[in-house]
Amino acid sequence: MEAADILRNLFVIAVFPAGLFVLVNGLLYQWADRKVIARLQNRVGPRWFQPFADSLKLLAKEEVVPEGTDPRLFMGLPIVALAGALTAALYLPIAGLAPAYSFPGDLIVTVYMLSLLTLCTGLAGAGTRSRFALVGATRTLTQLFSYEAPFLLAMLGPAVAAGTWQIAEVMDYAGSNLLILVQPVGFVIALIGLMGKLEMPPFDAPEAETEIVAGALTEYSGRGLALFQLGRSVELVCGLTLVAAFYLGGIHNPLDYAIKTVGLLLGLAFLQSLLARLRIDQTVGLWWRYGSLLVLAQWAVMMVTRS
Amino acid sequence: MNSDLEWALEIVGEWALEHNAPAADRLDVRIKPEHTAAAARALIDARWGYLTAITGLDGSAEDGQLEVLYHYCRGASILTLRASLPRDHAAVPSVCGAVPMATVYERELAEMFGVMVVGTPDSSRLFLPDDWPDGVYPLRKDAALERAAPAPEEDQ
Amino acid sequence: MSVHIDRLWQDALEQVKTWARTNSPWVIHFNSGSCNGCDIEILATLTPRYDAERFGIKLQGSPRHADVLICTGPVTRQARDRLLRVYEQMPYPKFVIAVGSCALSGGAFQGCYNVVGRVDAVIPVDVYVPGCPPKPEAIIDGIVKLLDKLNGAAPEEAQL
Amino acid sequence: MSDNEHGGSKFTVPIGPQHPALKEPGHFEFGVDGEVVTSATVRLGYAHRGIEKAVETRNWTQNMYLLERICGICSHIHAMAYCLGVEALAEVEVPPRAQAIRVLVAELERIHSHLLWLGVAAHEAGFDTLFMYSWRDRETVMDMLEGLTGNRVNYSANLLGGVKFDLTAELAAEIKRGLAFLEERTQHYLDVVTSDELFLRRTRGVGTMTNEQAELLGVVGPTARASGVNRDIRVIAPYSAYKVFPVTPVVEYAGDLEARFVVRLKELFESYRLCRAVVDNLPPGDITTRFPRRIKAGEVVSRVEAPRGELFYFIRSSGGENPDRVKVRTPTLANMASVISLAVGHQLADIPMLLAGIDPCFSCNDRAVTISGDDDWTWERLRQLGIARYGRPAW
Repeated sequence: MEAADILRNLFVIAVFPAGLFVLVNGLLYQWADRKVIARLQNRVGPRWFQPFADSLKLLAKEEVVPEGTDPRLFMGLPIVALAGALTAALYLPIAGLAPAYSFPGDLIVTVYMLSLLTLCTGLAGAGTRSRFALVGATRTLTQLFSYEAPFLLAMLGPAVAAGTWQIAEVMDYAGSNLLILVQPVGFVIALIGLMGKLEMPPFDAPEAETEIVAGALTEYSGRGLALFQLGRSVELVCGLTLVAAFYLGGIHNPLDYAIKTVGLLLGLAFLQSLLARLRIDQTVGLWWRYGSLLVLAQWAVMMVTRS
Repeated sequence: MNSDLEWALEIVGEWALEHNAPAADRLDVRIKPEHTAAAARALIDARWGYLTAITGLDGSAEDGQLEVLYHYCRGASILTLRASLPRDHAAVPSVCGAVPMATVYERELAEMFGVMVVGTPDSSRLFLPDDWPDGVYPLRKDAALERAAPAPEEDQ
Repeated sequence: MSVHIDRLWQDALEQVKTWARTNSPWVIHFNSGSCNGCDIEILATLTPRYDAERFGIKLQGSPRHADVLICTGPVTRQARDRLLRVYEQMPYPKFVIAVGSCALSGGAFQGCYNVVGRVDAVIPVDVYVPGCPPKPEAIIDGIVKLLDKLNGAAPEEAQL
Repeated sequence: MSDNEHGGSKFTVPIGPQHPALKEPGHFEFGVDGEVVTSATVRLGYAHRGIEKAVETRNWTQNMYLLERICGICSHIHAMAYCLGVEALAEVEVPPRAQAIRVLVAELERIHSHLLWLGVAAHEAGFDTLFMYSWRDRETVMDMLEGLTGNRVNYSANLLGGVKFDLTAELAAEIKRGLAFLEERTQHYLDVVTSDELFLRRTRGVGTMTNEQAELLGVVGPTARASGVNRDIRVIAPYSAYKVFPVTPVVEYAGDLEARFVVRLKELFESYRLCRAVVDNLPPGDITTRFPRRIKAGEVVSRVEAPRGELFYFIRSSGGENPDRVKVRTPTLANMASVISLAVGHQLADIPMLLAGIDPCFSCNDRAVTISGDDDWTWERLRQLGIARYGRPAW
């Protein structure tokens, strides 16, 4: 490994596609999301640098470790959560360039990395002694198990159609034939699964502000909270890129990347402001009763047509 | 006295010591404290309106006795059952048998006027804070409020 | 020479921190026995006509997430220790805004037996917003004045 | 009925954060004997300011300012009830124009309170867009109130013997324009509340109270009218100018949370009609009259219809400058007391639905709870018990 290689890897990981760029991009997308929802609710909405100010302020705040929780775990979980989200970005065509690293089977690794954040939030909630956090944690994990299966199946649909587990190859296949038309149900399930993963309304029961204060992250403040929120905004970017790459005919250049991901983001924002919050039992019911069946039907159709 | 109030007078007639009508749609009936529960049961069984409030009065009677007023309403007419109680160990039977919701009014009566409500399902505090000294009943005219003054303001 | 650069670096960091704090004041609202006239005006600041989110003001559920505690009401005895607990749970740096004449001086409930009377008798207060209830514009003006104070700007004398 | 100290294990549901519609944050405590709820109590006191004691140390006019601040959302109706009582005691005849303006401000306050409740209830169910929209429209009625009385909340339009402000011509025009806009928006909300599938999931068939229960338990206001009990003081015992401007009652019969939404929205239409009627034919004459400093001895009961239900005032004067006793029974206390006593005898599994159904501002008690005693209940486990017990299809 010559010095140049190491430098390139460092640059790729730390700055361009996967590191700083994804963070900044995530915060910008978070601002766009909040601004569109606010405009739909007839409000002015935050300024463009609001998420930056929020994160910086949280990083500068005092970190309070409640007694009765293991400090190492309390501090470690946010870091693992953000790291998981950032690693997922490595395998995705961020900013329209080819994925930084690509190996057969990286799709499975990416989807697992994306769900690492939710797992850490659940553990963080269970770790702290506040009972609101406890309820928030159980809800987060319940919701994780409900949307994970259909979301995974929806993602694997195009991979099976392309006959490979490598994101880059699936994207090439998706480039030639528009999968949104071939597998429309898969696209809808993937999009809604993304909303479940990011706990956007109507699936924000785990952090229902009027019901359980702040859900699993009630006890977190300062740096821990900032890392969790950064992780979530990075996950927003990764999720959008993944769904856009598979279902909207692949991402080949930065302009393509920008148009497709922002388009999906507007769709999500519109859905968020339209729908009321579902109770946790209704969310689980929705996913297991309709989500999985639709996706399996989609797969059946695909199997029949492919052979 | 409209028809509703006359009907009401028939219902509580057997316990009524005296009655007068201070206004067109109001009827005051004086009863003994022990009969409040029976009167409530009779009114509710006859489906004569509903219990709308229980008021405690201090300093209304000349002989310094406490007074407890049960207000029942049916349409525009208001029936008030008045019972006067000795000051030091005032006790009155609970009406919660007939009107389950009255526990809240009786708890307020008990903590504000020191009237012991016999048989009420819950006699814990409703409005006053947990650290309120026992025996101080704020709405009595002679309440020793300085004993229960809020904690002195310490400078932070 | 290194000391000079060191200080330069400190100042820059300090400036960034102050910029971040003044641009995203997260708020938690606590009612210590108010008649909730002030509370509905505080909620009104979030609605479309006043929209506090323009200044980055977000209403938070948990004291751990908040920087600014907006306190209303004349602090009844029962609510007194809860107010202290919420204040202590908030991470440093934290600020308190007393909204409504009840929070400032007990308002119409002065002399009542169950009322402490002033918020600053229980916790230190940074900004007072008088009014019964103050209009949403006045509440937002209070938060903006708090931010100016954070920026170190001297509060201009009230024009008589 | 086992006493909850030593009988079944006690089960505490803490409520908070402070909710604007919930006048006093409180604790609900349920005594549980196995599965059946044996006793249900509520603990208030977080906002107890000792008003009824303070009233005895202030003279008749000063009490106006105190009693207006019992509740920020219905401050005018408290002052109006107090004024009607004291004026009846002093046998002072209030000029008809003042009575009409009082009714106008009371109806404007009812519109403002119902729109506020609609927004807060939607916020409870996580429907933030409806919260933002209804509070944006509420600003229209706040502008009217500010134009007429000079203040958005605690407008203190009342005076012993009349009203402080008069209605000018252009203000009347502005009110009518605002009412037209609000009427169209309310029709839209009525459609949303009765048709939006997600919202119906949270309201239809939840917390049903039968007509019989509502009748017996003394539930007041829209909560009672949603169960078919026509208990509206403006209709059954018209006071002040309601004799001149009669009110048609709004009654629903389903008795569940959706019916309560519908009753409050339909009442809005009734309030718009009343406001237009008052503004159109406002009787001429002056707006206040002389009022004595001392009130002769006597007792009076004053009942008015607050936005949340029947408000009961008992005022006793012993001939001095200060009242001897002012008893206030607010509608929230009656509604809460009656429905809490409804909980006794229910299954533990019913509690989440029952508390959620009382009034959306109580449904924010979706908190974790702890049972002292053998095992540790969380709100989530309690909710699952409810669902498992009734096996309702979740979606």
